[in-house]
Amino acid sequence: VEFTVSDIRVEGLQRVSAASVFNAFPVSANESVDDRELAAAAKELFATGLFDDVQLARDGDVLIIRVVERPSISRIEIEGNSQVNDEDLRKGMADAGLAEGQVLQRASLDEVQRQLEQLYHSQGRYSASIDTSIEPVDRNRVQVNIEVDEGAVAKIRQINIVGNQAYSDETLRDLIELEDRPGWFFGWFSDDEYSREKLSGDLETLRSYYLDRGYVNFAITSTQVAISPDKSRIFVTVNVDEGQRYRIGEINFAGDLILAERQARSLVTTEAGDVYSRSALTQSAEALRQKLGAEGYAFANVESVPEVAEDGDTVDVTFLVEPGRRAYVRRINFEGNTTTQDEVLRREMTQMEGAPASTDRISQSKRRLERLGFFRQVDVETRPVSGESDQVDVTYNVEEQPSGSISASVGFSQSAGFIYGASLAQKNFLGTGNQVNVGAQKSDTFTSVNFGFTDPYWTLDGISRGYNLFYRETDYEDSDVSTYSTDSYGGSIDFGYPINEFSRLNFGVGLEDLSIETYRDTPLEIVEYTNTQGEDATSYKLTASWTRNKLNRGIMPTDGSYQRVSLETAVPGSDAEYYKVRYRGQKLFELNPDWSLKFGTELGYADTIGNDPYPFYENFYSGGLGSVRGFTGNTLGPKTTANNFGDDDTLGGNVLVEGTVELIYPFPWVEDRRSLQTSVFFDAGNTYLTDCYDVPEGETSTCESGVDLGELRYSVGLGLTWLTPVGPLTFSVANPLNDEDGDDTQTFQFSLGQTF
Amino acid sequence: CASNEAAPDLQEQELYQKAQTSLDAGRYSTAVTQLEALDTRFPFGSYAQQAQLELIYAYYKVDNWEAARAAASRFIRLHPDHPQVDYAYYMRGLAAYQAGRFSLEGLELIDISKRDLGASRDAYVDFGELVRRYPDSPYAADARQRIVYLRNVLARSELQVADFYLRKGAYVAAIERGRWVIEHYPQSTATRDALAVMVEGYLGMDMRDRARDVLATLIENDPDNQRLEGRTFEPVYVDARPLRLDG
Amino acid sequence: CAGKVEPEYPPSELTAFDPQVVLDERWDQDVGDGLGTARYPITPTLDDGRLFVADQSGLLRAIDAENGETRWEVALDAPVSSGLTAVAGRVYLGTRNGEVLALDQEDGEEIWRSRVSSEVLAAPQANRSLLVVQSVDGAVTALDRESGEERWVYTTNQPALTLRGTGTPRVIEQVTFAGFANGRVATLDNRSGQSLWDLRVAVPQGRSEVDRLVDLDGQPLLTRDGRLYVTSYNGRLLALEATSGEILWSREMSSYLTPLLVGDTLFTVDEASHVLALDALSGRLLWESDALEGRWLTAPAFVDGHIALGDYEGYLHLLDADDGAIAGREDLGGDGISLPLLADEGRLYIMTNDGELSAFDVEPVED
Amino acid sequence: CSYFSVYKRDLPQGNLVTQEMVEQLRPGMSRDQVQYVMGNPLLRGPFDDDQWDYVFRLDEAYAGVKQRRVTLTFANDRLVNIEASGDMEADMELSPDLDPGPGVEPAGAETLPGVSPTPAPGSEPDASGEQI
Repeated sequence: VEFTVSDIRVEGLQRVSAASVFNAFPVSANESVDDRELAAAAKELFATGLFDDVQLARDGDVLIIRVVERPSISRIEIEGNSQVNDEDLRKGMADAGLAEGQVLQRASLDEVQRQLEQLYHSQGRYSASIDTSIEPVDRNRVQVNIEVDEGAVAKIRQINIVGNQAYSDETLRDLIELEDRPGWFFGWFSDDEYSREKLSGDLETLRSYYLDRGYVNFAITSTQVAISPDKSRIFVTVNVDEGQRYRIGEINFAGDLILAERQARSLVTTEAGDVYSRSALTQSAEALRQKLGAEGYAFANVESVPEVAEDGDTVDVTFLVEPGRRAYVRRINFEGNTTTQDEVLRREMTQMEGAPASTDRISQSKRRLERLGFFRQVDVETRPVSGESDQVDVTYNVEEQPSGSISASVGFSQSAGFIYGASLAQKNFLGTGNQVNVGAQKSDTFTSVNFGFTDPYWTLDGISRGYNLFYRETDYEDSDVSTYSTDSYGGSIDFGYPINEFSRLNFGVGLEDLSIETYRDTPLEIVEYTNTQGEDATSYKLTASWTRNKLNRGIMPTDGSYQRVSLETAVPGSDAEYYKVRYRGQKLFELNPDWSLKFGTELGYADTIGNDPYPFYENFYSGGLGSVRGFTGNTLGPKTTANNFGDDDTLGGNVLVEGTVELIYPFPWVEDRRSLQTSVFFDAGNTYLTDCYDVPEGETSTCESGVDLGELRYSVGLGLTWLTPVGPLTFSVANPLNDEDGDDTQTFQFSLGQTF
Repeated sequence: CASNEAAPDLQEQELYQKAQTSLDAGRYSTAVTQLEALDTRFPFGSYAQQAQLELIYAYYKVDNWEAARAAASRFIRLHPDHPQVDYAYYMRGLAAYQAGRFSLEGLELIDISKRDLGASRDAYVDFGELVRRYPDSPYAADARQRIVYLRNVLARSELQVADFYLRKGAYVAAIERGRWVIEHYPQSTATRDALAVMVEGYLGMDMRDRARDVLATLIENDPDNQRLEGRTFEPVYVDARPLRLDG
Repeated sequence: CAGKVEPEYPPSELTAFDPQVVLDERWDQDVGDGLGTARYPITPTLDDGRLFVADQSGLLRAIDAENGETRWEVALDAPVSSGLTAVAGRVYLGTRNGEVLALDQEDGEEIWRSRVSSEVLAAPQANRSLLVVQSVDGAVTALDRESGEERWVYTTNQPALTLRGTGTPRVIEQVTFAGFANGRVATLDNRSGQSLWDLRVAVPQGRSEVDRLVDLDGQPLLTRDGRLYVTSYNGRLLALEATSGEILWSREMSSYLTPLLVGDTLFTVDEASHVLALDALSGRLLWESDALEGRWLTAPAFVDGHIALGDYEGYLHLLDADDGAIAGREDLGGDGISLPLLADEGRLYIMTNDGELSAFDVEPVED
Repeated sequence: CSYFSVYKRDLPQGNLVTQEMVEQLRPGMSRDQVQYVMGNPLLRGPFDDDQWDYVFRLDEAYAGVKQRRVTLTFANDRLVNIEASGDMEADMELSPDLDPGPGVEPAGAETLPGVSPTPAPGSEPDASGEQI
């Protein structure tokens, strides 16, 4: 029957607003409707899920919508759950539409109950029971109570493997995780609690154990899991059929191999006659797939297909190679480089855009980014381009870390009064990838300024250019600080370029002007030197070095090796002509992701050209951070002969011998291994003079010349390097082992901005 | 004043009033808590939709860009044809825009087009959607201006990469970067430089026929581009003869 | 640290009673290390005056039932896991690795040893020519009794989770009645192993795997006049017409133990350890005792007018067969009793979980 | 390459197409058929999509540049013209270099030449000044 609706009245509303009813109810005032439309309208209103019941009635021409609101949940109370914590439970329930503020749907409540029981049973808690209750609160709002009785996990009392002849029950049971006896320590460390995942994991372990030892046809015919009537004990029976043990027959390749067969065969780790091993075959397939990836077939797929020969006990294996389409890289994107410029990253790429993709070059580029030392973390992701089946986009996601230090310092020492200093050392200055070192120190007795700049990519091929200027003036006239002083200024420029995958050559030329000032207590060697060689020395320096860097990371490497041989000479025409050879090597072995062993050494030899004495101010020094920790910086080695007024002082030597062994271990409780590295170290080192300096007539020199390894100083201690936001902080606590009187030791040493 | 933890039994209307006063007084973090409480406890109340809009604004004012964008996306999903949904689109774009800016950007000290532009790209897409769906929304005008700024930043970053690849000698890469600008940012002024890059890329590969086609378009669109002397194009990085378009 | 499992039916306390019977222990001895942590159902067996017992490590011993002296003892190198069956001069048993052994009753010499598809828990059942063995993977294998050669195998598919233990087949000359973990009972033609008829006894209901357990773990009872009684877990006790499988009567009741027929009274123990006596013809309940609820009783045995049951704490209980009243009790300890008791004219043989075998005479109290 | 020359790498660009691929092309083929044989062109015609350039360029580290070009023209989605130029026969194998290559000179590992730490004798205040 048809009637025009003059007005609509809604009854039974408590919390839901009339507005939301009206805009969900398709019929509006003064519309003429018939019963069918009304029924449809009611159904639509019900579909909002807000109401338990919707009734339509007529009062004359007024349409009355009588609704019973579904209660909405005011609070959800959960008790008794310990295995599954509250958030996971609430999140699971919210997904099922059961959350505070939501409308209560009975169906979802039962669904949640079923899922919870399912969850507990899968953890072997078969006696778990969950009951829910609904408690009205006020104005059609309810509180949902969920009591959980988790019950205990059923203990496994039997794991029985039936049908194993080749390997005894004991060997097989040692392989699997689940045990059927309570653990040795009050059952605490036992693994006799049943869980379905662990069982399927164990079955897989059994299967691969057999498949890796020749049993191609090994099969687990059936597995029975039985529970005791009181639901506290579980009995597992695994029925196996070992089948025969097989050896590898022929190995051949099918499909489009791309690689030369000889090359492909060299990648297969097993050959005819070996016992069949599934893992060897999967490794070989993976090796082939990676080789194809390197050749540009990023979508290659390689499968090993064993065929059991009818007779005998051999299995012929065919590697089915589907190279797929040759893949191309369309675009390379970088994410996360908020300060480092795009080009600084892009120039490290060995994989080109618009070129054949090579999985090796893509991962190689990732390693090159890591070696810059600018990033804490580098991840790479290759995504196919939609619409172009053989093109991929490669995205490198980097997490930047401060790669340098900015520090300002105020120090005080009796001799030099207040020392104001500021230094900036940045390996990635303003994200340009250029290295900048700027430093200045001012105090009563000395002022020093230095500026260094290196652009590692002066040319795109990686030729670097760097220059350096320094000025240093000391004035110890009235202080009793030191027995002589040196002023110097100069500069240098150097170029470096890669000569192969790992090594670089550097050549540089520099000028340095040095003047020495002696006082009444200057040591005799220095007095004699200045008398004979004069107080000023201008030297034109040539430097050359060969570096081979295979470290796995720029900062705090844990694996790889680093070697550097450098030669510095003051060419004829300089006041003091000499040459200085220096070797520095490091070798690190990564024992496991957290532990590494580091061996390091530094050797130096210097001598004069011609017969003038070797300039003492170019001597090697030893001791301190980066050398022999536990001894004060630059104090190891031959001493000067004291003038009758002053005391002796370190002169250094023209031979340097240093070595260190360091065990890097994971600092406990610290998750982020990339910004904190701790180690235990053993350092050794000293400097020697091949022949002593002359002393003025009538004086006797106290120096002993000659390299005597017995004089090496040793120390043991703990080192820590921490990447602070301001820069790398290196800290060490060392205990000198064989310091003699006259050695200047220092147990605590730290420095900011320099990693050694 | 109102404790941070909104009292649970406040009526919906009263809670909404309290949120308004916090907003007006600029106490945005208190407003956020109150609006959040309103949203969970009265999901279907008459103030619900208005509260959700104001919640977006409050998140924005406390510089919580992710929360603002999430709240905006949720509003768009729940009330797609709400009269004020264009505000949600606009705020989603604005939050991404702010997330992409750098303090030093104004000083030109750091050229952000050389760095990661993820957030700016999101803003560009969101503003684009707003302008497309609601061309005459009150926020469309401001959005259009920001789109122009973002478009140039994104285009410039593409050209910087193209420039690198020209110097490196990876000419296919350089040409495709240029094409990307033309395809994705057709209205930006950078398209002209993109054409120049493509010309030089083709010259690098000695594909002078293609170079000539692109040069023709460049001359037609931007005759006094600084890379042109009359009708001749002078390659900068590539050692190839200059390309003259006669006739 | 993990809590104990709260049982569905908390065990009831033992109440005082006035004893009607006296239990007089005749002899007892220890049999190796008993049933092991997995509590294998290694039920002893009796054949013309001799008891054959074994432990889970493979020790087999023959004992004179009268005086408890050991006749002989042999160490089988096989982990025994099933009940023993002694018939026609031989002892048959099943092991954990799915082997079945036939041994000579005189000296325990191994006669033959053959293999079935999985672990055997139910005692092998014999007729004149076959030895029928049921294994945990739901298979029933018939071996030639003389040679151990396999005659036929009947397989069923099993639910993912089953109740510990399997049904024990009831074997007569022509057919074998076997109950399975999937809630069905089947009658197999002994010539071919083909199923003549099979019938669903229990219907899985409920949400979780545990609620849906429907194992038939007892042994079907066959009367001379062709009636078959079958119990099931979470299901029904059924009385069937043995030849056709037609249902005579049924009773909703969950039990995983073998019922006991004495005359026309059927005794059974349900999962809650209530003892029920029913009229075997009509299924009418005669009496029900819940005095031992929750004490995990063993299958019932009949001795001298009384029903004898063991429980999880190692108590032996005797109920009056007519009204179920508690008539006797004895504490044997021994880490509990799970094996059904052996009754033989007034004497009871009981083996506890840790392998203590004892023999009791049951005499009524002279008043 | 001599011991002292700068280390360079091959620089491949474009689609590695071969003479065999070109021989499989037949006029009249659809775009999909062409793509199945040749792969997707990295370098489409500048403005009209009816011209596809399959260019492969190998700028070898220590040798010259090899380049080949195959231009395919389509008319209403059918292949009508195939034009190959450059050295189609040359073997253009990609050199699989696996090592990550020389790292950038890590600063700090070596003090820059010229600023050797000339020790002012006497008690040199070590670098542990407080941090402002």
